[in-house]
Amino acid sequence: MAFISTGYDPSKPMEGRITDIGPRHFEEFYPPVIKKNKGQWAYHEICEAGILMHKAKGGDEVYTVRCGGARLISVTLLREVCDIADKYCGGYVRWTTRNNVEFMVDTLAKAKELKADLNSRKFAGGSFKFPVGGTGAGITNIVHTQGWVHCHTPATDASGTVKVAMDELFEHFTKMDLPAPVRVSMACCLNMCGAVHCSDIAILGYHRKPPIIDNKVLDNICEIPLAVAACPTGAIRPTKTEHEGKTVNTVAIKQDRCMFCGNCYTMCPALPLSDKEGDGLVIMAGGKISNRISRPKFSKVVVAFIPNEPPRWPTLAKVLRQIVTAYAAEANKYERLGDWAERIGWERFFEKTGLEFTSHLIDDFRDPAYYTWRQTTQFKW
Amino acid sequence: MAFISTGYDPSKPMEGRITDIGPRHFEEFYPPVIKKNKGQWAYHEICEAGILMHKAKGGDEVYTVRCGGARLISVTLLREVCDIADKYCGGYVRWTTRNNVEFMVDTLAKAKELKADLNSRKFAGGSFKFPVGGTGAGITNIVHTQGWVHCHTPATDASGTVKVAMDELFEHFTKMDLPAPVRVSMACCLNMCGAVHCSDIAILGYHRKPPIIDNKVLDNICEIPLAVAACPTGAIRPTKTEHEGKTVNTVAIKQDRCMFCGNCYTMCPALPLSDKEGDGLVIMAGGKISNRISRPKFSKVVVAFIPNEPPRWPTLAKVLRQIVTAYAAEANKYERLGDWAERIGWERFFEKTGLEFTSHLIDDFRDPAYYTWRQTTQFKW
Amino acid sequence: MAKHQTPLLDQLESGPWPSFVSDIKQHAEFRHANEGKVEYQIPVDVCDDLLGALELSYVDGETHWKHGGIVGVFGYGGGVIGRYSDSPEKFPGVAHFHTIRINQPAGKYYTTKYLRQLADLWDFRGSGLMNLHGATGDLVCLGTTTPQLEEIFYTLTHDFNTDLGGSGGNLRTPADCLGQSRCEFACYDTQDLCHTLTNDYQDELHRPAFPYKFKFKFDGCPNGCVASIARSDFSVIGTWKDEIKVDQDAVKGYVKGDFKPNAGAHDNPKWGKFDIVKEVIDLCPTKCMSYDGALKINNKECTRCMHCINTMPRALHIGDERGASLFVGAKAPILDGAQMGSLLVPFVPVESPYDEIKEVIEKLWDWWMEEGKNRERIGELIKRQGFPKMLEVTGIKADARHVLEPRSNPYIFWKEEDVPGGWQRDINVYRKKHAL
Amino acid sequence: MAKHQTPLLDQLESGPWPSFVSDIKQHAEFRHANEGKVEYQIPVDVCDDLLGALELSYVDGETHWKHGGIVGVFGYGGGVIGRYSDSPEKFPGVAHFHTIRINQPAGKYYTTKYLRQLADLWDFRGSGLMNLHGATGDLVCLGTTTPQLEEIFYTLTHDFNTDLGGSGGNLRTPADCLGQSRCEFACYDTQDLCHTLTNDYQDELHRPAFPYKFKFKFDGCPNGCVASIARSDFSVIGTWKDEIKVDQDAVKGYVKGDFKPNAGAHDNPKWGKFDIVKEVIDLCPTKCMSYDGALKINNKECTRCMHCINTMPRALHIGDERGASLFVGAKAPILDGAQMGSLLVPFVPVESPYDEIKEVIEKLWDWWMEEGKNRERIGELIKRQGFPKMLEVTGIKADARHVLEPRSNPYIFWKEEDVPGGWQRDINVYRKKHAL
Ligand code: SRM
Ligand code: SRM
Ligand code: SRM
Ligand code: SRM
Ligand code: SF4
Ligand code: SF4
Ligand code: SF4
Ligand code: SF4
Ligand code: SF4
Ligand code: SF4
Ligand code: SF4
Ligand code: SF4
Repeated sequence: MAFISTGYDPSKPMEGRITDIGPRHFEEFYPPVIKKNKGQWAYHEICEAGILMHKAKGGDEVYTVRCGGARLISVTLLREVCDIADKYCGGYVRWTTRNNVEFMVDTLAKAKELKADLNSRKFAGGSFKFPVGGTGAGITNIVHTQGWVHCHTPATDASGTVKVAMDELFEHFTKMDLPAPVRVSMACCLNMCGAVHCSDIAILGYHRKPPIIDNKVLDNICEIPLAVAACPTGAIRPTKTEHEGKTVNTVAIKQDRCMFCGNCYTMCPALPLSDKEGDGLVIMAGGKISNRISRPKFSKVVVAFIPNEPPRWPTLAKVLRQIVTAYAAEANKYERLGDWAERIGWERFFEKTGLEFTSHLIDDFRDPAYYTWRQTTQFKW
Repeated sequence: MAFISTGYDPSKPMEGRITDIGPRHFEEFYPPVIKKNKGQWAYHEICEAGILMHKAKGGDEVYTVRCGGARLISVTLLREVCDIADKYCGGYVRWTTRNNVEFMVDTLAKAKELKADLNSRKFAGGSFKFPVGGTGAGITNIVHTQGWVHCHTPATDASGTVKVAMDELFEHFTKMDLPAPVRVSMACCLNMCGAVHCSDIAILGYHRKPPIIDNKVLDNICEIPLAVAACPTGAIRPTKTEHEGKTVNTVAIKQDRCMFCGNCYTMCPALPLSDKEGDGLVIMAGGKISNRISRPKFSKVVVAFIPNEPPRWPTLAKVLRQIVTAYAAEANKYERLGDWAERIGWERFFEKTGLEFTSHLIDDFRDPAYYTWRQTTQFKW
Repeated sequence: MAKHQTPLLDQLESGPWPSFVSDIKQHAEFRHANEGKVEYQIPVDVCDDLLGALELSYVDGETHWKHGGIVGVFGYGGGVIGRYSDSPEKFPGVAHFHTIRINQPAGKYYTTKYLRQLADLWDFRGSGLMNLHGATGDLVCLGTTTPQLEEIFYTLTHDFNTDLGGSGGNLRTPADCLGQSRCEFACYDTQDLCHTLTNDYQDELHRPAFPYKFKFKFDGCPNGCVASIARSDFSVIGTWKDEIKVDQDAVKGYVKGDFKPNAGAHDNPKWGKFDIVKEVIDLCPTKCMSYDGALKINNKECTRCMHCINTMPRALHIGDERGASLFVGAKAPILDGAQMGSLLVPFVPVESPYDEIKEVIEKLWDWWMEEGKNRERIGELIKRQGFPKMLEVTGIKADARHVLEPRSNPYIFWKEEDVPGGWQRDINVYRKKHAL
Repeated sequence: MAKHQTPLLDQLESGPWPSFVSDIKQHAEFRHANEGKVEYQIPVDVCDDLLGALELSYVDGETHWKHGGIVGVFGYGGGVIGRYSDSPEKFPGVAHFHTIRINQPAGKYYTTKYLRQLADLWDFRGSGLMNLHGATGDLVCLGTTTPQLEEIFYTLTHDFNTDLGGSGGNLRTPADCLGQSRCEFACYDTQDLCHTLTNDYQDELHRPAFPYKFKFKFDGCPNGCVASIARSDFSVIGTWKDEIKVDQDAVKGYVKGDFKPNAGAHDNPKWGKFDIVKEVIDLCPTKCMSYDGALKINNKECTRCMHCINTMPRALHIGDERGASLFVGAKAPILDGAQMGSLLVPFVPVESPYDEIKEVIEKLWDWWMEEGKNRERIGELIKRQGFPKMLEVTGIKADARHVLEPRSNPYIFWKEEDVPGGWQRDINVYRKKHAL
């Protein structure tokens, strides 16, 4: 494994350096039909699950075949995508904002052929490589994060929980049988890189043990004032302690004021939180982003804790099923999950989904908590 | 003016003392028809503005004639109420929770006669003594507070502003011509003894100058830690200053953090706020208490400031008129003022009422402020 | 001739609404005339001086009352608000001008006999000016001097069988809507509950033992005629659990126009003929009603908002399984923002001696007295320590009815005992798996 | 034979959804086979060791990655996330496992040529594992070692004409919905705006000068396909000012059943035949539509929620006077609670060179750089200093559209210059009128 240089010389980093050029210009990558008709689209139609048709004012049509996949993808699989795009799409392909792959062709027949081809490709382990779907009133790919694959703060794995969730909900990926789209998101810690705070259903990794204080190293590797300032609840204060006979600077944590956000750990590696028994999942529901009919809204916590049960997180799968089944049966056409819950009342949501309401679901964080309690006689028995 | 004693002897305060007996028992005061039919009422009807009929399951009827009045009442007027009640009502009378007087009789004819009698009585100055009305979808009496008549913290007068407001809105007291009840409340300072925080329309006295610090006396009459703790914005800190050559304990106020709540003055008489030019009125609107159709809700600030213009506060009268006129013209039947504003959107409320929207109306107090901003593309041009 | 010129106040005599200025002037004259030869115990010109002081405030745009002093009757910590003029030389009649809060009877019914007694007393020992009623509910007597306080108290208790109301860090004078006494919507006896609790908690009402004020208010139904959900730390609002009772004939009567909708509360011709679909079915917030000649209500989905009952009181009646919901924490905006009461107990039967309700009250008080800071209302304590804490101290199980919506932040304060393995962990064990 | 046994991960190979485990395994084999004779610059068994490390996390229930180290390319403050294993002796292939964020092209369209180039580079100098795409929008390359960073950067900039994305206290990689490129709802050219601002602000993107991260996202219409209102400090969402364009013939087509409602997004037979009243008119949030053979829209009352247009895309079209609304402050829950973007500019035309939009951005940045605390997002600054402050610094006039509702507390922070006579008062003057 000899080091092969591009010619970059660390002693003269500025020599021939190119910087601040930004991304490639998008037009280089537009398929011809897109370039030609940009801004001139008249309407669209979902021909069948996973196949969209867009009609241009001038009459052109483009058929998009959308397929799902893990967002964590090898270049082997990426090359296979390229092979398919070369074969069917003149060498063009795109990704959606939810990590699906879109292949564009010019007739419905080609689209159907492509769909069949995509659906026929499987991994050695038996799963689909490129399942077609993810359009319309169904469940599309899960926006997610790194988890145990690449991050230092997760309370669970991302790729694994997403795989489990999509296996469980797969029928709704390939069909459009729900009242409205159900957007599922996943984030492996409270930093919420998956932005699960506005999703129909959100899977969130959560710690439940306060940080361990690594007094041995804290003084050396931690800017104590930053760690103190990082705590949203003011649970941390600077202090001194004895460590191996020496007085060292460290921090003290008022454990019962900690809500396990991990923000102190972000600032200070000497305050790890993760713990096999403490960590697990929070399930949130009822958020949305679109402004269609109702305003965007935040997801709400509907299950306070599910333990980590790798590799197949059966409780997670069960809970997702409960929520989606009740929603599918009861909501009105066009009604997003959160709008449904608000229409019937959250007391009914828990009844219909069979989820248990516990005191953990009652907000007790700062002033806005008040607004989530019930200041009316209006409720259902 | 010789002191006449009841026999109470200050040197033996416990002698013959009677305490903790509470109020008189309500049954002593029930008119016979009320006592007889309590819990057995079948339905009611508003025969005409100011006259209610309640029908008992057994067939009895009671007609209630309701009349308004200043809440600040002399015993001369009280005796006149008694005379009327003796004449028409067998010596019984009641007050409503909004300070109206209710006379109960047993036939509609008597009720009408009584109504005519009440409406005929006038003060020397020309105003009605006992105007009949205040029922149904109109404007009833204004719940209010002490103002300059009896309190040390007001930013305006209560009785005067209420008189002005009721004069302006009088037609809606004697008629039931609005879409729904409009409840107007008044409080002369932020302590809001009038509980104006949930009213269709609220008139609120408000200061706009930070307290003056009376260094001469502060140290003697003020418990400094209490004054410091009283400030919701943390604007006050203890300090020392020179006063007439002596170092005295006092407080310092960060004036740009003060929002003039007067809570420090409540704790410390050496921190007065009132000021002729600084003080005036805030107008709030859209609150309600009943659970009918919509939930109870808080009033919102719709006019940030109206100067004190005693004795007749013409700007106040004008603003009230603007709000009520727009509401009367535009709201649906049964629709409370706040429900109307929410249905059409607050941007429309300002357009329809002709009130100006200013940055003062945008919440900037603590975390919940965020929830009042607009996190949606949904708005009207 | 009036003692003080009041050109500004005089302008408040015109206009239709009863003029407090005219009333005070008439009473000032009455005092001077003194036809009943009353031996006034406070200055005869108290009303004149009040008008004078008020006129001065109208000129200055500022109050002329000093910060309240601590005055009261022996053994009580409330019921009297001390008040002094800041310009006593100009207005000696109101140099002292204290208020006495008299506990009103529940429901605010009176006999003229009682009122005349009060009037006589207040003429004799006070200004003759009152508020009927104070915003909390009391009979408020405005303006007397310190030496009169014990005398008035003596007369009230000995001759009128009546006690003072509350002020200070006490239970405040409870108040109620008229309820079953004259209202078909009342789900329980508000007067009896109000009176009983007032008497059971006399000690709390008169002797400050609380961090701050505490108010009870009792509404017979969700219409909220005493505004309890906005104005009382502990609010009891009538409700029912079973079905709304429907008289289909009377429904038809409304549809035909025999009866005026909403009992005739709307007399504006622009509303036209009653339309049951537009005015009732479509406005039902839960959309649980339908009409096809007969009215149907899916009571399971009804949230008992009262709209349909209010609109057709002859046809629709509250259910039979009656009781109340309990709300906690309403208050005005000082210090931490206004609150409405938050639902703590969705349903409680309301039956004398009201032990179930008292148990909740007393648990709340224990908690608040233990944990509440000086001048912290219970609503603020709930905010500070969290709603789940209130459930814990009252022993009430969390219920989805407690919230409008579940929390949208996942910041859950787990407790150590909830988490397997506890919180005390050894960094060396951790580091064995996870090198730094 | 696999280097590490992964019995737990193996269970993630079954089930229909594409298995990342199968994919990594297939790529691990591909690397070992190395048919292309690539001179791998990082360990050949990087994928095996990743699976091994991940399996260990599945066993331990804890991550095995250390807190990130500061690595990067010269002169840039972002674009690379350092990552090290906490068990490097067990998994030397992933001892270093840094991430490179490559700025994706706007709209995320690619040629296979470009992707193959990338694949080759990442095989050669990295693990061959990627995220398409990162949650912010980048092309994320997972897993390489420190010495490779400059080499990769060199190839990207010299051979691929491509730059890194953002990380750290920078502008982060902007992202957009596909917009006009393939969507009839787009109100402006999201790709052009995204690309232009990305390039105009290269310095902000690469060199940390901000208190914390700052994200741009561009949605072509209120449907929000790139979730900008939830996930970007500065969110641009397309809208229009004039009327929705109605093709009445096409409306009739929908009513007759010629066209599938919502472009066929619902294929559940339980929904039955399209009912324009139930599915469109009644669901319009402002109730500004009616249908009586022809469709009428009271556009003045429409809030452009997109529902009717989404439901009948052949018949209804966005207006012609197009532009965007600007929202500020969206962020995830750390530190102070999640926020969505709050409306700052109701309407701005969106035309190259986008000076009006840039002016707003730059004023916001100036304010935030001046006043923002370390790690304070702009949304938190707005909360801390108040929305009116943001209006002040951007010179935007308050508008009722800025709020859902006016404030319900009257706690207005008046400024001294607003109040006649100012704030400096003399206690002696005051005391002359008001004795203590
Ligand atoms: C391809 C993509 C944009 C892109 O730049 O990549 C896209 C494309 C379209 N969206 Fe979207 N949306 C895309 C992400 C989103 C998101 C973002 C997200 O989920 O993170 C949202 C907001 C979701 C939310 O509210 O939580 C989104 C909310 C919508 C809506 C509103 C749906 C609703 O009922 O609230 C529409 C309108 C509709 O479906 O009729 C819409 C409509 C559309 C249309 C019909 C627009 C058009 O005319 O072409 C496109 C096909 C819809 C379909 O797949 O059924 N798109 N769309 C994204 C595909 C994601 C995927 O792979 O599944
Ligand atoms: C007498 C009084 C109770 C008392 O114990 O003194 C009372 C009496 C009645 N109220 Fe009330 N309400 C009384 C204060 C209130 C209050 C409290 C307040 O305003 O401070 C409210 C809450 C107001 C709010 O929501 O802000 C109140 C909200 C209602 C409602 C709900 C109205 C709504 O549209 O939201 C009804 C139902 C109705 O009007 O049909 C109602 C209905 C009634 C009925 C019809 C009950 C009955 O069957 O007798 C009574 C006659 C109503 C009328 O005057 O039109 N009462 N009512 C109070 C009269 C005050 C006054 O002098 O004007
Ligand atoms: C007399 C009365 C106003 C009236 O004109 O009716 C009144 C008068 C005063 N109130 Fe009040 N409050 C009165 C009902 C209320 C109400 C309404 C209610 O009880 O339904 C409220 C709002 C509800 C609540 O309790 O929050 C109310 C909220 C306040 C507050 C704010 C408390 C808070 O936590 O936000 C204060 C300030 C304080 O306690 O320091 C206050 C303080 C005061 C003081 C004692 C002034 C002070 O700062 O010391 C006032 C004495 C005025 C005087 O000289 O007569 N008063 N006060 C009311 C009592 C009459 C009665 O007993 O019937
Ligand atoms: C890679 C990525 C997740 C992913 O798997 O896609 C990611 C990964 C990390 N994020 Fe993130 N964030 C990523 C998108 C997001 C998003 C979503 C978005 O941008 O749309 C969010 C929510 C939106 C927002 O910005 O608020 C997000 C909110 C955070 C936060 C919380 C920030 C906050 O103000 O609340 C942190 C914590 C921090 O900054 O200290 C964070 C921190 C991190 C760090 C750097 C961990 C840390 O504490 O230092 C993660 C490095 C993981 C790793 O080793 O690879 N990441 N992060 C995403 C970036 C990929 C890309 O460039 O395309
Ligand atoms: S959500 Fe947390 S654990 Fe997951 S990638 Fe983001 S920072 Fe890391
Ligand atoms: S995890 Fe969060 S709440 Fe707990 S101590 Fe650290 S910063 Fe504070
Ligand atoms: S509202 Fe303020 S000024 Fe008015 S009576 Fe109450 S405490 Fe006094
Ligand atoms: S008036 Fe209120 S905000 Fe101002 S200093 Fe006093 S307590 Fe603080
Ligand atoms: S609250 Fe209900 S029960 Fe009490 S008076 Fe009002 S309508 Fe009647
Ligand atoms: S009480 Fe309200 S919710 Fe119940 S049926 Fe009547 S209108 Fe509907
Ligand atoms: S946000 Fe609007 S313009 Fe952009 S892709 Fe989605 S529907 Fe089209
Ligand atoms: S865009 Fe929305 S608000 Fe406007 S007419 Fe259509 S459905 Fe109604």
